[in-house]
Amino acid sequence: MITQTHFLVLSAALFMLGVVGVMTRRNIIIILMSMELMLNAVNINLIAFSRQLGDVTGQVFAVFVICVAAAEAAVGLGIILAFYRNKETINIDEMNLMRW
Amino acid sequence: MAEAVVFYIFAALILGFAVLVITAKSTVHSVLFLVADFLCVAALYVVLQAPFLAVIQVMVYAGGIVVLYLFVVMLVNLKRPPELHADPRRLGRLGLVMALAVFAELAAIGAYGWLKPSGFDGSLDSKNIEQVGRALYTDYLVPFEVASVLLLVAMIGAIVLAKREQ
Amino acid sequence: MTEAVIFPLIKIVIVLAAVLATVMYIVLLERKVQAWVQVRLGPMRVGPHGILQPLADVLKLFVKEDITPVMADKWVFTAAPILVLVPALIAFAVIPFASNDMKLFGLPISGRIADVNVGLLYIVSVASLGIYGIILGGWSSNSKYPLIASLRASAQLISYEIAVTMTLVTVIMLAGTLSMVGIVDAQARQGMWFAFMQPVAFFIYFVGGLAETNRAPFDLPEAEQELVAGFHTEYSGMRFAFFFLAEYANMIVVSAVATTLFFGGWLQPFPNVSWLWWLGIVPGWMWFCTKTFMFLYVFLWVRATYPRYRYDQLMRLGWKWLIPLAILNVVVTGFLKVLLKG
Amino acid sequence: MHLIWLIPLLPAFGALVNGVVGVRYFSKRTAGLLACATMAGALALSLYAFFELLTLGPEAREYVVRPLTWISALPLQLKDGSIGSFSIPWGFRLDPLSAMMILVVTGIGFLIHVYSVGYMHGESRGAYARFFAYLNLFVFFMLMLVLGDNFVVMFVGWEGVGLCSYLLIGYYYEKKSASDAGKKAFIVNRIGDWGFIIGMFLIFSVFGTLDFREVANAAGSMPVESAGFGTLSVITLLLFVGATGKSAQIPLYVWLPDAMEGPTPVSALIHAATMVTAGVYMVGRNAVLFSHSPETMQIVAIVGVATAFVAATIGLVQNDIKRVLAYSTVSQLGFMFLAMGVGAYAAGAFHLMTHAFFKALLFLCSGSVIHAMAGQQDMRHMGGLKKHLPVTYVTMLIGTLAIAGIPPLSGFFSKDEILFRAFQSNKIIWGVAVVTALMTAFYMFRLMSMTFFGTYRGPAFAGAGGHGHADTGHGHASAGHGAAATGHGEWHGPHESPKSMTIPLLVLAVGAIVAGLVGVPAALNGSNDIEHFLHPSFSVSAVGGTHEGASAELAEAPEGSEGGSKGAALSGFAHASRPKAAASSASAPATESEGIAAGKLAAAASHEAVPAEGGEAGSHASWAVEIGLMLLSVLVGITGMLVAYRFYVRTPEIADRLAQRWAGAHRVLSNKYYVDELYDATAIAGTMASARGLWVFDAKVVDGAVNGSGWLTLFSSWFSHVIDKYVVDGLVNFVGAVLEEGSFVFRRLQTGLIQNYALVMLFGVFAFVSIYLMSR
Repeated sequence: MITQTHFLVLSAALFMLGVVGVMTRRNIIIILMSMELMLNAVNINLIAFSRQLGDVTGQVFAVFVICVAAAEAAVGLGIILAFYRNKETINIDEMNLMRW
Repeated sequence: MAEAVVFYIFAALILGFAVLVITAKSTVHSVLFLVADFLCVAALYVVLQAPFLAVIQVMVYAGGIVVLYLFVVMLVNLKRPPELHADPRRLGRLGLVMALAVFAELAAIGAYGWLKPSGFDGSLDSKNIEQVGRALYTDYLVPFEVASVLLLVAMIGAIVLAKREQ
Repeated sequence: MTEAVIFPLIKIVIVLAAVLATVMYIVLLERKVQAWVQVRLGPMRVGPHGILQPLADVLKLFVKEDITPVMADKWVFTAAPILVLVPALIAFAVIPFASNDMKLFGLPISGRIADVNVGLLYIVSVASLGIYGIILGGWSSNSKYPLIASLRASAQLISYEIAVTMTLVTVIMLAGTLSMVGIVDAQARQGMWFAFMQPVAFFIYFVGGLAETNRAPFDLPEAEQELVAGFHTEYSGMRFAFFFLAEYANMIVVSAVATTLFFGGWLQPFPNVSWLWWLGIVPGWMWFCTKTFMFLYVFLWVRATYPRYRYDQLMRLGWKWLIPLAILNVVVTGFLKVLLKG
Repeated sequence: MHLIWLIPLLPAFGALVNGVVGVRYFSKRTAGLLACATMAGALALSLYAFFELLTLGPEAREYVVRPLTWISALPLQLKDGSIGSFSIPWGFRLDPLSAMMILVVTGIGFLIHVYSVGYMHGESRGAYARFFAYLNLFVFFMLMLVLGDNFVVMFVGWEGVGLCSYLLIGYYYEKKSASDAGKKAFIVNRIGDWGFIIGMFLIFSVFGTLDFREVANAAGSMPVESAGFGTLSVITLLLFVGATGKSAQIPLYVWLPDAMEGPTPVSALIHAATMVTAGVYMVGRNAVLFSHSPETMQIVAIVGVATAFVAATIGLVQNDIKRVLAYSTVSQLGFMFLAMGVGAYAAGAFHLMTHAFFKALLFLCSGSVIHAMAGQQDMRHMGGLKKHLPVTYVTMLIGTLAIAGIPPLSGFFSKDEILFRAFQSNKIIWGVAVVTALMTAFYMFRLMSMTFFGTYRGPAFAGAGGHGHADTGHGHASAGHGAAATGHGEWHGPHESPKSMTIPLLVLAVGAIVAGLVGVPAALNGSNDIEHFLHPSFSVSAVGGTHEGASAELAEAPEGSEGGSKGAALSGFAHASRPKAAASSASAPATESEGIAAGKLAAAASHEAVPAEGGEAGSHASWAVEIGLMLLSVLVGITGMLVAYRFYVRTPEIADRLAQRWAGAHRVLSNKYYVDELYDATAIAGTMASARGLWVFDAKVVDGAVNGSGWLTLFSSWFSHVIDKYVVDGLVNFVGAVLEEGSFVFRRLQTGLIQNYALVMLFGVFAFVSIYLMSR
């Protein structure tokens, strides 16, 4: 019997994998992808709840999340391109201009 | 029964692909794994009786966003491996540990059923699209419009950022 | 159990076989049509009037050596052709070939593999997946021309997908449903094929379809004069055949979708003209195939007729004409729908 | 006819384009063409509308079109305390009177535009376009004035033409005299407009509307104020003040002569043909009001004839060719007001039309002469130009004959009509008018003589006698000097003007000849067409007539219903004077009482009606009188001309001797009765004095207050400055210092590594989840 909890745990796991990716990788593109993973985890959550409550609101918000993800990807990748054009790197450890 | 089987299969696939995504050496590979992961998630949506979301997931994520990643990966043809230089002050491992710890806690919460395990009572299969559409265009009209504006702004911003100024 | 598994499997097998056979013979047909248009004969040797030519081609492709470039990314290089072919084939899952009330050996079978109520979106999304194979194929062979070609191809696909999707929106507005069957039924109910209600949409859809299948005059990704053979330059043998299959399968998908959305799928023409009753004798799937093949022929015809676009022209056409036109069409349709309703 | 609103817009368009774009970019050719084209279009439209109007029945000839509303509805309190809604449409009204006016305006305007193309040829490009822009703008406003169907729209045009006349008089704004003249015209006009505006207010507060037709109906329903001075009289008097301002009547005529500083086409179009007749038109437009206030009528008549006389006397001794014409204009306007004053509206309007023709002609001729003399305007330096400017000579002669009232030229019919009506109304006025007519003939022919006859008195020029120069070949060169009003540069002597100038002359000459024929009086077996045509404009509308007796009688007075002569009285004896009407009114003894009731005007009517008792005999008598008067006026005209010829051509010294003999009178006349000086001494000086007083008040009191407040501000600001510096800044700096010190410690956290920052967030998450877990 598959319950709500299964989905919640799954999404938690997926989310944490995303966090791990963000924490450990230095390739900023992969970091962005990890973020996408986290967003997906959130979506799974939302939809699981909407299924449980028999209410489409969760799905609506999943749509919004997807919108945000698209925007985030576009802008983030744009930034990455611009940065790469200037500094020839996508290593996040070399992107530390904002320091004292 | 069948649902359980499907769920476990896809859950395994999702997590497996996610692991591959964050561990793959070549960026292109991890992009591919990401696509696979998203497709599996879409399948999971179908299981959750949200076909519309599933299709949207495939269309927007797999068909759009990840393609964007692929493009960037190709445009960024690196002279040297990207993860060569590592900053000593970065506490990556600590981050890993913390993440695992948080997951452990969450898993504990789930496992001990402190959030009460409840089956799915609500049913919203047949008219899914109509429901979502109605919700989007009536109750959530303003957020919807805001989202569209957000996308527009993001588009313009991306163009401005990625355009090489001559 | 049987309804759930067996029949679908049977249908899948049938459809796959049909599609592959069609692809083979479309290749022949294309060569013939080209030849006729150019007042030649085309392949005549293998079999009468070159009927067996496809078999010969397949044989050749099978026995050809399968080369993998040294610097190529093996996995991706292998995966790419599959990634191209699979979406093209799975798109057929929701295309209704015939009406629901077909009888086979007394037991009723529906004329489609699956009828999901997001059918149209499903097709759009799988179509948008086809791009991966192309990009990866071009990238993984780690060679200059394929990469350029694949970038071109993906840009082209993305650009024209927008316009095509917009036209589909108008169709959805008219039909009021996303299910392919529902759309065909809607056309039956409204007594008019959407091609006549939405000529602009149909036009845009067809042009976009040409572009999405990389067909002339939009066949830039495989412009042999500019880039040796396009994104599959480095491929040979069976993998090349996959790309080849995929292109023609995509053509069939586009034609089938066009038939379903704009030309009433399996519906017979002039159901209400009394002295054309005999058209009703022909079964629905025959009508479907006829219409689809008509479109396929138009594909070939167009290729034989029009010169290739320059790349910037292609982009200008896509972004500055088709997309605005499609959006305008959506707006106008919406207005008319509201006005005419009340 | 429904397109009449387009008629004003065409010139407006021309003005807009020429004024905005043309001044910068247009070549002279383009600007001129554009202006003339718009005028031609307007003319064509007017003709079309006019003939459409003719197709209607005589009493139905009224067409109102209101394309837009200007002021939708403004609640305003009326005289009787009720609340009226003040609503003004952009209404245009085409009826016989306005039809005639638009024909005159567009027709003569068009000719003068063409003329100007040649005359202004020497201007620089921008100034050229500017000129045509002004001219078009003027025509636009003039058409608004004559087409407006209510007082406000009319007033828009009224002010607009005032503005344009100011702009055009001051066209050579480098010349001080020109700009001064412009200002003078503007200010004097404002005085008149003051009266007009007050009149409008009063009209609205009385009738609650400003629409001409409604006002007329309402007024028609009011009793004639024969007893004394009532509301209507006040209104009409105020309106008449406005008219005197615009039409240069005593006491406001002084601006017109100075207005001659403007280019000659302007003088011709604005200060002779159209704008100055606006006052006459306005009086005619409100004929019903005026008819109902005999007092005002009397004043109008007296002022008119006085102006005519005075202006004529001044005109006798002027030497500047254009000033002579200016004074003759004033005096002719006086004639028109005389006509209005004695109730002969049709005659006045008729004279307005004919005068427009021949006076425009005369001005254009004088322009041609000035042009030929390279800007020379003093007649004493002209003479003998006959052989140099044949065309100009002939046309100007025609104009002179017309104004002198020699049959069958146009001036004769109109002026004679006026004289006849004056005769019927008041013998004294008539006498003065006749004398004025005599003087008119005299000074006009004096002008002719000094200009064209006799010997050449101008400056010497290469190849004197210059037969070879009488062609248009040198048009351009000296056209430049002529327009620039400076005689320098090579000047080949007097010469005929270019075609573009002579052709309008010829056309206008033809007009001056035939224009009168529409008004051949019954006495000469002519049917006085123009009068019949114009009659509806001066009467209460036939529609209004159904509810109002007087107007009903007006409508059918010619058919001689009882009380016909009262109608006659109201509509200015238009009928009693005609045999048919006279005979009919003979059948109504009631006419006497009615007529008396109708007051002074009616007195004349009864005086007309009494001999009419004998039916045919009466008609014969009036016929005889009329013919006699005609012969007299013709005689007068010829006498004046002969005398002038004798004085200034045969034996020029006579004039000088006369001047010596009555040196005093001559001085007074040539100084224009010192009117300008009088005004300077009284009005202007007074204004200046009061202005000075106000200035002192301003400087001492107002400025004092302002400066005081200024000092106050300064002090308070100094105070707040101190607070700010030591208290506020102190706090700010303190905070800043604290932060600065703290930053030395905390900035070590800023590693610039995003993942470390993310790690902090992760700590936060960990903390929260832990709390949740512990709380179990």
